[in-house]
Amino acid sequence: MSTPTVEKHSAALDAVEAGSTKLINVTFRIRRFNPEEHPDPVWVDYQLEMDPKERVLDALNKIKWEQDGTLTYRRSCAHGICGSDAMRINGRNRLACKTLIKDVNPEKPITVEAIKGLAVLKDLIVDMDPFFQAYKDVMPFLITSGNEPTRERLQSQADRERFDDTTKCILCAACTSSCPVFWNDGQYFGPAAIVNAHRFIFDSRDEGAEQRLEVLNDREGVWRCRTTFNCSEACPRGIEVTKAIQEVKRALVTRRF
Amino acid sequence: MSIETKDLVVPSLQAHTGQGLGTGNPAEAFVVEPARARTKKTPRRTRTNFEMLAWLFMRLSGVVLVVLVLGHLLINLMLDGGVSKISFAFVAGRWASPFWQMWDLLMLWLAMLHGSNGMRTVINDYAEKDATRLWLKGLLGVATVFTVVLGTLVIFTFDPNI
Amino acid sequence: MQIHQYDTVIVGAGGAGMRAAIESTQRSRTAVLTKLYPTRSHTGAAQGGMCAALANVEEDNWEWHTFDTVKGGDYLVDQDAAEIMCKEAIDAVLDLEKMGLPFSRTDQGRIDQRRFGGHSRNHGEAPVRRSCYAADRTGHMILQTLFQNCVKHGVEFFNEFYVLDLLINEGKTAGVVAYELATGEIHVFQAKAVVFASGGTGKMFKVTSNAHTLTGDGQAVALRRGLPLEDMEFFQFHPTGIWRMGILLTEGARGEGGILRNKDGERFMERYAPVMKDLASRDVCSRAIYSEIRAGRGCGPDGDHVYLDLTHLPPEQLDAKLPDITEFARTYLGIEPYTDPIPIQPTAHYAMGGIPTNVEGEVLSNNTDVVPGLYAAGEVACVSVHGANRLGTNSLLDINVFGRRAGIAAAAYADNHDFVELPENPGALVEALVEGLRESTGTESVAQIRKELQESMDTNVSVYRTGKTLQQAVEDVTALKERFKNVAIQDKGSRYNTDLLEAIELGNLLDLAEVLVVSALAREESRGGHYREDFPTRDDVKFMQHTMAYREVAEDGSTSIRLDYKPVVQTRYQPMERKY
Amino acid sequence: MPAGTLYRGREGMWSWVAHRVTGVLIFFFLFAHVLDTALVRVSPEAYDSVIATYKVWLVNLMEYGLVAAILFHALNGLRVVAVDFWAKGPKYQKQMLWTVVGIWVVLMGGAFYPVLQHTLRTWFGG
Ligand SMILES: Cc1cc2nc3c(=O)[nH]c(=O)nc-3n(C[C@H](O)[C@H](O)[C@H](O)COP(=O)(O)OP(=O)(O)OC[C@H]3O[C@@H](n4cnc5c(N)ncnc54)[C@H](O)[C@@H]3O)c2cc1C
Ligand code: HEM
Ligand code: SF4
Ligand code: F3S
Ligand code: FES
Repeated sequence: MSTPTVEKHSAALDAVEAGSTKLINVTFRIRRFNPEEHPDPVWVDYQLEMDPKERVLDALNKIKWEQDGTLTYRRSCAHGICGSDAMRINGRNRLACKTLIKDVNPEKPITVEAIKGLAVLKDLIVDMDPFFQAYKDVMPFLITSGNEPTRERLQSQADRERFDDTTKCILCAACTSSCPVFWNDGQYFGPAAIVNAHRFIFDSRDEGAEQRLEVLNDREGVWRCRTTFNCSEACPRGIEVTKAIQEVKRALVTRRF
Repeated sequence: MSIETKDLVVPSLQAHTGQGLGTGNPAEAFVVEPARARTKKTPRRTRTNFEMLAWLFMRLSGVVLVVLVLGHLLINLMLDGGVSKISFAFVAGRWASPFWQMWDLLMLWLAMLHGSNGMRTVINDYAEKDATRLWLKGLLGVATVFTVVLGTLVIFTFDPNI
Repeated sequence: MQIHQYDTVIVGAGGAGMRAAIESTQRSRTAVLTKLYPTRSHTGAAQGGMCAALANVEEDNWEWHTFDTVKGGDYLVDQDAAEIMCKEAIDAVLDLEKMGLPFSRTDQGRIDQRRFGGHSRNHGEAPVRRSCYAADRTGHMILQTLFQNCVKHGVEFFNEFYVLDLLINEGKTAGVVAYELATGEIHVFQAKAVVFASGGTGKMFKVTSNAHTLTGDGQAVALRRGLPLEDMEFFQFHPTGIWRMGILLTEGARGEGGILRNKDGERFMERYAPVMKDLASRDVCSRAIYSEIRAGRGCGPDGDHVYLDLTHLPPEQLDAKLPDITEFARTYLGIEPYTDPIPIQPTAHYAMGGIPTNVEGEVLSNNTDVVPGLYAAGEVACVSVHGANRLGTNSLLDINVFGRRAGIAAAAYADNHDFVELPENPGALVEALVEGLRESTGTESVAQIRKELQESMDTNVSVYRTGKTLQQAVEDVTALKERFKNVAIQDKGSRYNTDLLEAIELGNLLDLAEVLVVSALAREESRGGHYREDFPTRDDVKFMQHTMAYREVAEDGSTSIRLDYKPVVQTRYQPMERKY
Repeated sequence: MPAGTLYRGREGMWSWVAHRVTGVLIFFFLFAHVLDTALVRVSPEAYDSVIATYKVWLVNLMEYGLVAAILFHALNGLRVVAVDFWAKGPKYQKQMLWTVVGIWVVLMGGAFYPVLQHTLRTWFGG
């Protein structure tokens, strides 16, 4: 077993290990907003030296720590699993911690602004309450009836696979705040809420699908979606959001799930 | 929206002193707020399938319209010299046949309903105030009924010998 | 300043906090204060799994699990607590399943289980499949499922509230003081019972798997209020963090068959742990990796890392079982784990120590007495089920078992007791802290001090320690603490002032780093996660006991750390030499 | 307030924008078209005189635009239906969009002469 197998080094691995430390000059153009100071948002440019393989979040940290401590944003895990730092980078929703500088064209100023459709409270921080309200409104928890079994409920691998994609959601709101319908109508449930409804509607153990579908049959429910696919493009977890929405729509039409 | 973006780009290290505007706590007064945010009271269940039926209708009518509209365009605008041939006589000739009468009638109804339901969506999206939305939809409704009724009357009461 | 009243207040909405909240909300009026939106908690980063002797795929029982836990913890584990945890593990997993957690399944539709480091059959004979998992997103699923159930039970959350002080009046818990991030307002929460569940302290290290927000606030608050911290010198370094970044690659990767290799391609773990090989416990693997690096067998131009090799595993298996970590390698390193080995190095991961509690989650104020109404659970606490080294998967277990217990116990306590009067001027300490920083005209920068702290900790207090490096660390931390007094912040506003909070968090890290290094310096032996090159063997005669560190304030206001020791509870298992 | 940057949506978003714009355009045209056709109830002369404006080159050109709009709306509408009802639809939405654009270009090329023949003839004889 202990025969060497790691001779085959790819160029990619070599490049990583060589640890190129060639720094480049980048400009970050950040849309700042602090109502304690000024009633309007302003764009502020920051110049810094970065390794292009670093994350946009690293750049924001560098700005905050070395240039301007007042820059404000949310972050926690720094590797794309907590969902804190969805923001609009070069015009598209992404997680700052999952976006490498080299992938967003550092030749030109990189624009960073808050996600759209939720009230901006300060700099890149938005009010998440309406977002979580929509989530809560789809009853995102297992609904069952009858006595609990003593052991686990059985579920075949195929049944488990049915809703695997939508269990990955980290509630980052990148999808909902990329949706053109949501920008104009914040009462629309939005893709994230539908994704989380999908996660339960198609769970073989759940018995609340009817109720949830009824909720989404609402005027601001799933019929509001215009299949613009921005949500699917934006999802940092690679969830096929639009597909999930279509499945919910079809389940509503056919009442089969 | 009127201010030039460029003018407000300020060099880093300058603007933000954190001192505030000196008006107590102005924070509440200014937020970049979207219209119509969801609140705890938002879900007003409609409990009807109206939206679903409208959605289905859009798709069904769309598919049927492909045949009707494209057929219509083909005949009226492309075949036989295109638009130059169209005249009262041409219309009279067409509507002499119940087939073309039905064709145009169906097309009228489907297209109008499809179109006005589509417009309803557009209004729902862009009209932010409840009152505006109500007015626009009212207007849309009147226009739709008027058009459909007028069109239907025209097709049925058409008199080639006027 | 606002004053609120709740029967039970829970600090933290990670796995432990929310598990407690689900229980206590059903029994008492509960508020959960959390500095992050609940789903942002770092429990969501956990990948590998949660062990329980379900015996769904092969023979197993909770007694073997207990043995592995005790042995994994290098016999510093309180065995009564470990027994409870391993016994209740089975129900803990089943409870989660009933709450809706989407576990990966076996062919028969049962919860699937896989191998994990240090978990063995029949007292160390061979690796056993004990870890229940949901691909490599177990923590994510636990966090989501618990949050979903909190929504179901209508748990009251106060999001983005930083708890900065604990109120104790006449020896009894009176409440907590919190800072509201959105407004800068200070809130006093009067409570009959308080549960601390505020997570770990990994950010005192540079290369760490921990989130930016894991700054040990709970531990620091307790310490400042005169409570002891137990076993803080034991910090776990996970063998497989992405090189230089520290992002974790789960042990489940090795559970699925992944192999550690040095620059010659050798599976070096065979030399260090002939039976368990790559699945030896974490401290053993981390030391082995550094031994290889020191012996010049590290990979890369600087020879400062080794490889986690998954290339022999079928791509379908990687996609099904390890989708997230393979994506991390692609995103952050730009390499393809199907064909390339992944450069890794040990990464600071988990604090075994914390606020001492008994098995009901009650916080101890010394070796024997509890603080009435005060509870702790999760990584912030030290029960101690992890001893000197936590086994993989046992933390997700810990937060569920002891989170639940603490929630029930706290609600029961609240039911039987009255509010304790608030001390006079309850917000004073926090106000002074906040105002002091806001008004400071100092010259030191938070980021600079934090960077130096992290660098010193990485060089001096890592996997290998000696008296000399620890002494150096003590000096560094003391100097940094002194400089911290002169720190200034740029943001003076009250709305979302994260600049201010980062400074407060750094203060917490400094306090805890001091406890850690002082405790480590005094422990002149090697045990589990604490390895002293100058004392390379375990010394059961002198050190088979828990460290209890107290912060003492001298009359002139200066502080120091006083160490005491607490005996280990041993029931069934006598200490043996630890071999894997 | 300085505007935020435009959201850089991709194919899906822009095709929806186009679908919406064309839909609204067609709706207004249809409205007008029913009104003008209603003139057949008034008198043949009134009708013919209005129809004559359709034969002005500029209007004829706009007709070509209308055909373009309807064709795009119709084809993309079919794509939307496919996205909705075909399980693999969302996955192939981009390919379907490019197919729609392809067919549209071909058809518009094909319709160039037939639709504009009136204008072309008045301009170039024939
Ligand atoms: C990358 C990674 C992978 C892991 N994988 C595994 C694994 O596979 N198996 C396993 O068993 N264990 C694993 N662990 C360990 C385990 O996940 C953690 O120890 C455990 O999740 C800690 O849970 P917790 O509830 O105590 O804290 P956390 O989940 O960290 O939550 C802390 C909570 O406290 C709140 N908080 C903190 N400070 C304050 C304050 N001052 N005021 C108010 N609220 C505050 C935060 O907002 C947060 O809600 C892993 C850890 C990491 C880092
Ligand atoms: C020719 C065949 C047609 C097809 C296949 C078709 C198809 C569709 C479909 C599927 C939709 C729904 C889009 C969605 O829900 O996102 C739609 C929307 C719409 N259609 Fe049509 N349609 C056709 C003709 C027409 C006509 C003739 C009109 C004008 C009267 C029209 C006006 C509209 C409008 C205004 C919308 C709403 C657009 C929006 O909400 O973005 N369509 N069409
Ligand atoms: S579906 Fe994707 S984009 Fe939307 S909230 Fe969930 S993880 Fe974020
Ligand atoms: S972006 Fe919006 S319109 Fe539908 S496909 Fe996604 S929810
Ligand atoms: S910081 Fe957690 S997702 Fe980016």
